[in-house]
Amino acid sequence: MVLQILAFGIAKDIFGARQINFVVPSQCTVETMKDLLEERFPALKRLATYAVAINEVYAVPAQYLQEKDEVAIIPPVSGG
Amino acid sequence: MVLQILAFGIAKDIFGARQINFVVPSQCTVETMKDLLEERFPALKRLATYAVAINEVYAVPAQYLQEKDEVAIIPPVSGG
Amino acid sequence: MNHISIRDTDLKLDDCYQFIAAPDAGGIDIFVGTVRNKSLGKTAVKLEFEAYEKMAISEIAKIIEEARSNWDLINVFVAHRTGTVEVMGIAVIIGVSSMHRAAAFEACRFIIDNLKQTVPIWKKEFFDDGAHWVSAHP
Amino acid sequence: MNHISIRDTDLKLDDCYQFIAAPDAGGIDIFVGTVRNKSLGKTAVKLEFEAYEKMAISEIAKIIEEARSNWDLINVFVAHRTGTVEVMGIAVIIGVSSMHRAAAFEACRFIIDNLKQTVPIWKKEFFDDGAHWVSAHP
Repeated sequence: MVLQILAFGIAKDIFGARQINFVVPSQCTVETMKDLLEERFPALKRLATYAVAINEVYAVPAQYLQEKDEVAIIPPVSGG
Repeated sequence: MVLQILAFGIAKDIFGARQINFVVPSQCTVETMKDLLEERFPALKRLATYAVAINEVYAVPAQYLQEKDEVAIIPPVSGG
Repeated sequence: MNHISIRDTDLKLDDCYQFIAAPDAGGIDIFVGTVRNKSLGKTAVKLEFEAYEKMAISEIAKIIEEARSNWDLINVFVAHRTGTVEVMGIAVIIGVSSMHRAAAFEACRFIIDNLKQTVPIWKKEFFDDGAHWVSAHP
Repeated sequence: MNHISIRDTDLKLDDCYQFIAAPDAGGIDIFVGTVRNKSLGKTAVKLEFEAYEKMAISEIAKIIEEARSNWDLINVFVAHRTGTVEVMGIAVIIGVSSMHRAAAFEACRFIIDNLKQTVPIWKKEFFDDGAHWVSAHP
Protein backbone atom coordinates (compact mmCIF):
# COMPACT_ATOMS: atom_id res chain seq x y z
CA MET A 1 0.00 0.00 0.00
CA VAL A 2 0.97 3.61 -0.43
CA LEU A 3 1.27 5.81 2.66
CA GLN A 4 1.24 9.55 2.51
CA ILE A 5 3.78 10.57 5.13
CA LEU A 6 3.98 14.11 6.52
CA ALA A 7 7.37 15.40 7.60
CA PHE A 8 8.23 18.30 9.92
CA GLY A 9 11.38 20.07 11.03
CA ILE A 10 14.55 18.28 10.06
CA ALA A 11 12.56 15.32 8.66
CA LYS A 12 11.13 17.68 6.05
CA ASP A 13 14.71 18.63 5.10
CA ILE A 14 15.71 14.93 4.92
CA PHE A 15 12.74 14.01 2.74
CA GLY A 16 13.13 17.15 0.69
CA ALA A 17 9.37 17.63 0.92
CA ARG A 18 6.61 18.32 3.40
CA GLN A 19 4.88 15.11 2.30
CA ILE A 20 5.99 11.98 0.49
CA ASN A 21 4.24 8.93 -0.92
CA PHE A 22 5.91 5.79 0.41
CA VAL A 23 5.22 2.17 -0.49
CA VAL A 24 5.04 -0.35 2.34
CA PRO A 25 3.78 -3.98 2.62
CA SER A 26 0.06 -4.27 3.25
CA GLN A 27 0.60 -5.65 6.80
CA CYS A 28 3.03 -3.02 8.06
CA THR A 29 3.79 -1.88 11.59
CA VAL A 30 5.25 1.46 12.58
CA GLU A 31 8.53 -0.32 13.32
CA THR A 32 8.71 -1.85 9.86
CA MET A 33 7.86 1.45 8.21
CA LYS A 34 10.69 3.13 10.15
CA ASP A 35 13.15 0.45 8.98
CA LEU A 36 12.08 0.96 5.36
CA LEU A 37 12.25 4.73 5.67
CA GLU A 38 15.75 4.53 7.15
CA GLU A 39 16.87 2.41 4.20
CA ARG A 40 15.69 5.05 1.79
CA PHE A 41 16.67 8.06 3.96
CA PRO A 42 19.74 6.99 6.00
CA ALA A 43 20.00 10.49 7.49
CA LEU A 44 17.02 9.55 9.70
CA LYS A 45 19.34 7.22 11.61
CA ARG A 46 21.51 10.15 12.65
CA LEU A 47 18.65 11.89 14.46
CA ALA A 48 18.68 11.86 18.25
CA THR A 49 15.35 10.04 17.98
CA TYR A 50 12.08 10.43 16.13
CA ALA A 51 8.50 9.40 16.72
CA VAL A 52 5.66 8.52 14.42
CA ALA A 53 2.17 9.92 14.78
CA ILE A 54 -0.88 8.22 13.31
CA ASN A 55 -3.93 10.43 12.93
CA GLU A 56 -2.36 13.05 15.20
CA VAL A 57 -1.63 10.66 18.06
CA TYR A 58 1.80 9.28 18.99
CA ALA A 59 2.00 5.68 17.74
CA VAL A 60 3.68 2.65 19.35
CA PRO A 61 6.16 0.52 17.32
CA ALA A 62 3.85 -2.54 17.06
CA GLN A 63 0.90 -0.54 15.74
CA TYR A 64 -0.36 -1.45 12.24
CA LEU A 65 -0.74 1.19 9.57
CA GLN A 66 -3.79 1.67 7.35
CA GLU A 67 -3.62 3.22 3.90
CA LYS A 68 -5.93 6.11 4.88
CA ASP A 69 -3.99 6.97 8.04
CA GLU A 70 -2.47 10.40 8.42
CA VAL A 71 1.11 9.38 9.15
CA ALA A 72 3.65 11.93 10.37
CA ILE A 73 7.34 11.81 11.22
CA ILE A 74 7.98 13.68 14.48
CA PRO A 75 11.65 14.53 15.02
CA PRO A 76 12.69 15.67 18.53
CA VAL A 77 10.34 18.51 19.42
CA SER A 78 11.77 21.85 20.48
CA GLY A 79 8.89 24.24 21.06
CA GLY A 80 8.51 26.58 24.00
CA MET B 1 11.24 59.87 77.24
CA VAL B 2 8.55 60.41 74.66
CA LEU B 3 8.32 58.07 71.71
CA GLN B 4 6.45 58.90 68.55
CA ILE B 5 4.85 55.62 67.54
CA LEU B 6 3.45 55.03 64.06
CA ALA B 7 0.49 52.70 63.71
CA PHE B 8 -0.79 50.85 60.65
CA GLY B 9 -3.78 48.70 59.80
CA ILE B 10 -5.78 47.63 62.81
CA ALA B 11 -3.24 49.24 65.17
CA LYS B 12 -4.17 52.60 63.70
CA ASP B 13 -7.82 51.86 64.51
CA ILE B 14 -6.89 50.80 68.07
CA PHE B 15 -4.80 53.94 68.68
CA GLY B 16 -7.39 56.10 66.95
CA ALA B 17 -4.54 57.82 65.13
CA ARG B 18 -1.78 57.20 62.62
CA GLN B 19 0.77 58.36 65.18
CA ILE B 20 0.76 58.76 68.94
CA ASN B 21 3.15 60.23 71.46
CA PHE B 22 3.83 57.70 74.21
CA VAL B 23 5.82 58.14 77.42
CA VAL B 24 8.18 55.31 78.40
CA PRO B 25 11.06 55.01 80.93
CA SER B 26 14.41 56.24 79.66
CA GLN B 27 15.88 52.69 79.59
CA CYS B 28 13.10 50.93 77.72
CA THR B 29 13.17 47.77 75.64
CA VAL B 30 10.72 46.84 72.90
CA GLU B 31 9.24 44.27 75.27
CA THR B 32 8.63 46.84 78.01
CA MET B 33 7.12 49.27 75.54
CA LYS B 34 4.72 46.57 74.32
CA ASP B 35 3.65 45.84 77.93
CA LEU B 36 3.00 49.54 78.54
CA LEU B 37 1.12 49.92 75.26
CA GLU B 38 -1.06 46.91 76.08
CA GLU B 39 -1.94 48.47 79.44
CA ARG B 40 -3.14 51.60 77.69
CA PHE B 41 -4.63 49.86 74.66
CA PRO B 42 -5.87 46.42 75.84
CA ALA B 43 -7.25 45.69 72.34
CA LEU B 44 -3.64 45.08 71.24
CA LYS B 45 -3.68 41.87 73.29
CA ARG B 46 -6.46 40.48 71.14
CA LEU B 47 -4.40 40.68 67.96
CA ALA B 48 -3.07 37.41 66.52
CA THR B 49 0.39 38.92 67.00
CA TYR B 50 2.15 42.18 66.26
CA ALA B 51 5.72 43.22 65.65
CA VAL B 52 7.61 46.42 66.32
CA ALA B 53 9.85 48.08 63.76
CA ILE B 54 12.59 50.49 64.72
CA ASN B 55 13.82 52.73 61.93
CA GLU B 56 12.09 50.53 59.36
CA VAL B 57 13.66 47.28 60.52
CA TYR B 58 11.93 44.54 62.54
CA ALA B 59 13.08 44.84 66.16
CA VAL B 60 13.78 42.08 68.69
CA PRO B 61 12.13 42.18 72.17
CA ALA B 62 15.36 42.96 74.06
CA GLN B 63 16.29 45.91 71.84
CA TYR B 64 16.52 49.33 73.57
CA LEU B 65 14.59 52.29 72.21
CA GLN B 66 16.01 55.76 71.62
CA GLU B 67 13.92 58.91 71.72
CA LYS B 68 14.68 59.75 68.07
CA ASP B 69 13.84 56.28 66.76
CA GLU B 70 11.08 55.86 64.21
CA VAL B 71 8.97 53.29 66.06
CA ALA B 72 6.13 51.51 64.29
CA ILE B 73 3.52 48.95 65.35
CA ILE B 74 3.25 46.22 62.70
CA PRO B 75 0.09 44.12 63.04
CA PRO B 76 -0.06 40.84 61.08
CA VAL B 77 0.76 41.76 57.47
CA SER B 78 -1.65 40.79 54.71
CA GLY B 79 -0.31 42.16 51.45
CA GLY B 80 -0.13 40.28 48.19
CA MET C 1 17.97 45.36 37.54
CA ASN C 2 15.27 45.60 40.20
CA HIS C 3 12.09 47.64 40.17
CA ILE C 4 10.13 48.10 43.39
CA SER C 5 7.08 50.31 43.68
CA ILE C 6 4.17 50.87 46.03
CA ARG C 7 1.54 53.02 44.36
CA ASP C 8 -2.07 54.10 44.62
CA THR C 9 -2.78 53.92 40.89
CA ASP C 10 -3.50 50.97 38.57
CA LEU C 11 -0.73 48.42 38.11
CA LYS C 12 -0.02 47.56 34.47
CA LEU C 13 1.11 44.12 33.38
CA ASP C 14 2.89 45.65 30.42
CA ASP C 15 5.02 47.89 32.65
CA CYS C 16 6.23 44.71 34.33
CA TYR C 17 6.89 42.89 31.08
CA GLN C 18 8.76 45.80 29.50
CA PHE C 19 10.98 46.04 32.57
CA ILE C 20 11.89 42.37 32.89
CA ALA C 21 12.21 41.31 29.22
CA ALA C 22 15.87 40.84 28.28
CA PRO C 23 17.74 39.49 25.24
CA ASP C 24 19.45 36.83 27.36
CA ALA C 25 16.25 35.72 29.15
CA GLY C 26 15.30 32.09 28.65
CA GLY C 27 12.23 32.27 30.88
CA ILE C 28 9.99 34.97 32.27
CA ASP C 29 7.49 34.29 35.03
CA ILE C 30 4.89 36.78 36.19
CA PHE C 31 2.59 36.42 39.18
CA VAL C 32 -0.50 38.61 39.37
CA GLY C 33 -2.53 38.81 42.57
CA THR C 34 -6.06 40.05 42.03
CA VAL C 35 -8.92 40.87 44.39
CA ARG C 36 -11.28 37.96 44.84
CA ASN C 37 -15.03 38.32 45.03
CA LYS C 38 -15.27 35.93 47.96
CA SER C 39 -13.53 35.76 51.31
CA LEU C 40 -14.47 33.67 54.34
CA GLY C 41 -17.54 32.60 52.38
CA LYS C 42 -18.80 36.18 52.12
CA THR C 43 -19.06 38.42 49.07
CA ALA C 44 -16.26 40.97 49.02
CA VAL C 45 -17.06 44.38 47.58
CA LYS C 46 -13.58 45.87 47.51
CA LEU C 47 -10.29 45.94 49.36
CA GLU C 48 -8.19 48.71 50.76
CA PHE C 49 -4.43 48.34 51.08
CA GLU C 50 -2.32 50.36 53.45
CA ALA C 51 1.48 50.24 53.43
CA TYR C 52 4.33 51.41 55.61
CA GLU C 53 5.89 52.47 52.36
CA LYS C 54 9.56 53.06 53.16
CA MET C 55 9.81 49.86 55.19
CA ALA C 56 7.79 47.90 52.62
CA ILE C 57 10.25 48.91 49.92
CA SER C 58 13.25 47.95 52.03
CA GLU C 59 11.68 44.61 53.01
CA ILE C 60 10.92 43.85 49.35
CA ALA C 61 14.51 44.76 48.48
CA LYS C 62 15.73 42.25 51.08
CA ILE C 63 13.52 39.52 49.60
CA ILE C 64 14.83 40.25 46.11
CA GLU C 65 18.42 40.13 47.34
CA GLU C 66 17.76 36.77 48.97
CA ALA C 67 16.17 35.51 45.74
CA ARG C 68 19.19 36.71 43.78
CA SER C 69 21.49 34.84 46.16
CA ASN C 70 19.47 31.64 45.54
CA TRP C 71 18.89 31.90 41.79
CA ASP C 72 20.58 33.47 38.80
CA LEU C 73 18.15 36.25 37.85
CA ILE C 74 18.26 38.98 35.25
CA ASN C 75 15.50 41.48 36.12
CA VAL C 76 13.02 41.53 38.98
CA PHE C 77 9.87 43.68 39.16
CA VAL C 78 7.65 44.04 42.24
CA ALA C 79 4.74 46.48 42.35
CA HIS C 80 2.03 46.62 45.01
CA ARG C 81 -1.10 48.74 45.24
CA THR C 82 -2.25 50.92 48.08
CA GLY C 83 -5.71 52.44 48.38
CA THR C 84 -8.93 50.97 47.09
CA VAL C 85 -8.86 48.01 44.69
CA GLU C 86 -12.11 46.65 43.29
CA VAL C 87 -12.88 42.96 42.66
CA MET C 88 -10.66 41.65 39.82
CA GLY C 89 -8.38 44.65 40.24
CA ILE C 90 -4.64 43.96 40.44
CA ALA C 91 -3.20 44.12 43.98
CA VAL C 92 0.34 42.94 43.21
CA ILE C 93 2.54 42.05 40.24
CA ILE C 94 5.81 40.12 40.59
CA GLY C 95 7.90 39.52 37.47
CA VAL C 96 11.21 37.68 37.14
CA SER C 97 13.41 37.01 34.12
CA SER C 98 16.20 34.46 34.11
CA MET C 99 18.38 32.49 31.73
CA HIS C 100 16.54 29.38 32.96
CA ARG C 101 12.82 29.00 33.38
CA ALA C 102 13.08 26.92 36.56
CA ALA C 103 14.84 29.84 38.27
CA ALA C 104 12.20 32.29 37.05
CA PHE C 105 9.35 30.15 38.43
CA GLU C 106 11.03 29.41 41.74
CA ALA C 107 12.21 32.95 42.39
CA CYS C 108 8.83 34.45 41.50
CA ARG C 109 7.08 32.13 43.92
CA PHE C 110 9.71 32.75 46.60
CA ILE C 111 9.15 36.49 46.31
CA ILE C 112 5.35 36.40 46.57
CA ASP C 113 5.46 33.83 49.40
CA ASN C 114 7.88 35.98 51.38
CA LEU C 115 6.15 39.23 50.54
CA LYS C 116 3.01 37.86 52.17
CA GLN C 117 5.00 36.98 55.30
CA THR C 118 7.16 40.00 56.01
CA VAL C 119 6.31 43.09 53.97
CA PRO C 120 4.37 45.70 56.00
CA ILE C 121 1.26 46.00 53.87
CA TRP C 122 -2.25 45.51 55.24
CA LYS C 123 -5.46 44.54 53.55
CA LYS C 124 -8.90 45.60 54.73
CA GLU C 125 -11.80 43.65 53.23
CA PHE C 126 -15.15 45.33 52.74
CA PHE C 127 -18.30 43.21 52.70
CA ASP C 128 -21.91 44.24 52.33
CA ASP C 129 -22.25 44.10 56.11
CA GLY C 130 -18.96 45.51 57.36
CA ALA C 131 -15.20 45.45 57.04
CA HIS C 132 -12.20 43.84 58.71
CA TRP C 133 -8.40 43.88 58.61
CA VAL C 134 -7.29 40.52 57.20
CA SER C 135 -5.33 38.24 59.57
CA ALA C 136 -5.44 40.77 62.42
CA HIS C 137 -7.19 38.46 64.87
CA PRO C 138 -6.59 34.77 65.65
CA MET D 1 -12.13 27.76 30.17
CA ASN D 2 -9.18 26.85 27.99
CA HIS D 3 -7.65 28.83 25.16
CA ILE D 4 -5.17 27.13 22.82
CA SER D 5 -3.72 28.80 19.76
CA ILE D 6 -0.84 28.32 17.34
CA ARG D 7 -0.37 31.46 15.26
CA ASP D 8 2.08 33.20 12.98
CA THR D 9 1.44 36.69 14.34
CA ASP D 10 2.64 38.46 17.51
CA LEU D 11 1.50 37.00 20.82
CA LYS D 12 0.11 39.59 23.23
CA LEU D 13 0.50 39.29 26.98
CA ASP D 14 -2.69 41.24 27.46
CA ASP D 15 -4.73 38.73 25.42
CA CYS D 16 -3.56 36.10 27.89
CA TYR D 17 -4.33 38.19 30.95
CA GLN D 18 -7.80 39.19 29.74
CA PHE D 19 -8.61 35.53 29.11
CA ILE D 20 -7.44 34.11 32.43
CA ALA D 21 -8.45 36.88 34.87
CA ALA D 22 -11.47 35.81 36.92
CA PRO D 23 -13.38 37.21 39.91
CA ASP D 24 -12.70 34.06 41.95
CA ALA D 25 -8.96 33.89 41.07
CA GLY D 26 -6.60 34.08 44.03
CA GLY D 27 -3.47 33.72 41.93
CA ILE D 28 -2.51 34.16 38.30
CA ASP D 29 0.77 32.89 36.93
CA ILE D 30 2.04 33.66 33.44
CA PHE D 31 5.10 32.16 31.77
CA VAL D 32 6.57 33.94 28.75
CA GLY D 33 9.20 32.24 26.61
CA THR D 34 11.23 34.67 24.55
CA VAL D 35 13.92 34.21 21.92
CA ARG D 36 17.42 34.44 23.40
CA ASN D 37 20.30 36.18 21.71
CA LYS D 38 22.68 33.34 22.51
CA SER D 39 22.54 29.61 21.95
CA LEU D 40 25.38 27.10 22.20
CA GLY D 41 27.68 30.06 22.82
CA LYS D 42 26.84 31.57 19.43
CA THR D 43 24.89 34.71 18.63
CA ALA D 44 21.38 33.89 17.46
CA VAL D 45 19.85 36.15 14.84
CA LYS D 46 16.32 34.79 14.81
CA LEU D 47 14.28 31.62 15.18
CA GLU D 48 11.75 29.93 13.03
CA PHE D 49 9.03 27.75 14.52
CA GLU D 50 7.18 25.08 12.62
CA ALA D 51 4.20 23.22 14.04
CA TYR D 52 2.11 20.19 13.19
CA GLU D 53 -0.78 22.39 14.10
CA LYS D 54 -3.73 20.05 14.59
CA MET D 55 -1.66 17.58 16.59
CA ALA D 56 0.03 20.38 18.57
CA ILE D 57 -3.38 21.67 19.62
CA SER D 58 -4.58 18.23 20.66
CA GLU D 59 -1.34 17.51 22.58
CA ILE D 60 -1.64 20.86 24.38
CA ALA D 61 -5.26 20.02 25.21
CA LYS D 62 -4.08 16.73 26.75
CA ILE D 63 -1.51 18.55 28.88
CA ILE D 64 -4.13 21.02 30.08
CA GLU D 65 -6.51 18.19 30.95
CA GLU D 66 -3.77 16.49 32.94
CA ALA D 67 -3.00 19.78 34.72
CA ARG D 68 -6.69 20.20 35.53
CA SER D 69 -6.78 16.70 37.00
CA ASN D 70 -3.81 17.60 39.24
CA TRP D 71 -4.78 21.12 40.29
CA ASP D 72 -7.95 23.14 40.73
CA LEU D 73 -7.71 25.66 37.88
CA ILE D 74 -10.05 28.35 36.62
CA ASN D 75 -8.77 29.43 33.18
CA VAL D 76 -5.80 28.23 31.15
CA PHE D 77 -4.28 30.02 28.15
CA VAL D 78 -1.61 28.56 25.86
CA ALA D 79 -0.43 30.34 22.72
CA HIS D 80 2.59 29.43 20.60
CA ARG D 81 4.15 31.17 17.63
CA THR D 82 4.99 29.72 14.27
CA GLY D 83 7.11 31.44 11.65
CA THR D 84 9.96 33.85 12.27
CA VAL D 85 10.51 35.29 15.74
CA GLU D 86 13.29 37.81 16.31
CA VAL D 87 15.48 38.02 19.44
CA MET D 88 13.36 39.10 22.43
CA GLY D 89 10.22 38.20 20.52
CA ILE D 90 7.63 36.07 22.32
CA ALA D 91 7.63 32.39 21.32
CA VAL D 92 5.11 31.10 23.85
CA ILE D 93 2.76 32.37 26.55
CA ILE D 94 1.22 30.10 29.19
CA GLY D 95 -1.27 31.61 31.65
CA VAL D 96 -3.11 29.93 34.51
CA SER D 97 -5.60 31.29 37.03
CA SER D 98 -6.58 29.45 40.18
CA MET D 99 -8.18 30.03 43.54
CA HIS D 100 -4.76 29.30 45.07
CA ARG D 101 -1.45 30.70 43.93
CA ALA D 102 0.46 27.45 44.54
CA ALA D 103 -1.77 25.70 42.00
CA ALA D 104 -1.29 28.50 39.48
CA PHE D 105 2.52 28.31 39.77
CA GLU D 106 2.69 24.53 39.68
CA ALA D 107 0.24 24.07 36.82
CA CYS D 108 1.89 26.78 34.72
CA ARG D 109 5.28 25.12 35.13
CA PHE D 110 3.81 21.68 34.48
CA ILE D 111 2.32 22.92 31.22
CA ILE D 112 5.49 24.53 29.85
CA ASP D 113 7.66 21.58 30.97
CA ASN D 114 5.35 19.12 29.21
CA LEU D 115 4.85 21.30 26.17
CA LYS D 116 8.60 21.18 25.61
CA GLN D 117 8.54 17.37 25.82
CA THR D 118 5.57 16.28 23.74
CA VAL D 119 4.04 19.02 21.61
CA PRO D 120 5.00 18.75 17.92
CA ILE D 121 6.59 22.15 17.41
CA TRP D 122 10.13 22.60 16.07
CA LYS D 123 12.58 25.42 16.42
CA LYS D 124 15.24 26.30 13.86
CA GLU D 125 17.96 28.62 15.08
CA PHE D 126 19.65 31.00 12.68
CA PHE D 127 23.19 32.17 13.41
CA ASP D 128 25.46 34.45 11.43
CA ASP D 129 27.09 31.37 9.94
CA GLY D 130 24.23 28.95 9.41
CA ALA D 131 21.14 27.38 10.88
CA HIS D 132 20.12 24.17 12.64
CA TRP D 133 17.02 22.41 13.97
CA VAL D 134 17.26 22.44 17.79
CA SER D 135 17.66 19.02 19.48
CA ALA D 136 17.49 17.12 16.18
CA HIS D 137 20.87 15.45 16.58
CA PRO D 138 22.44 13.80 19.65
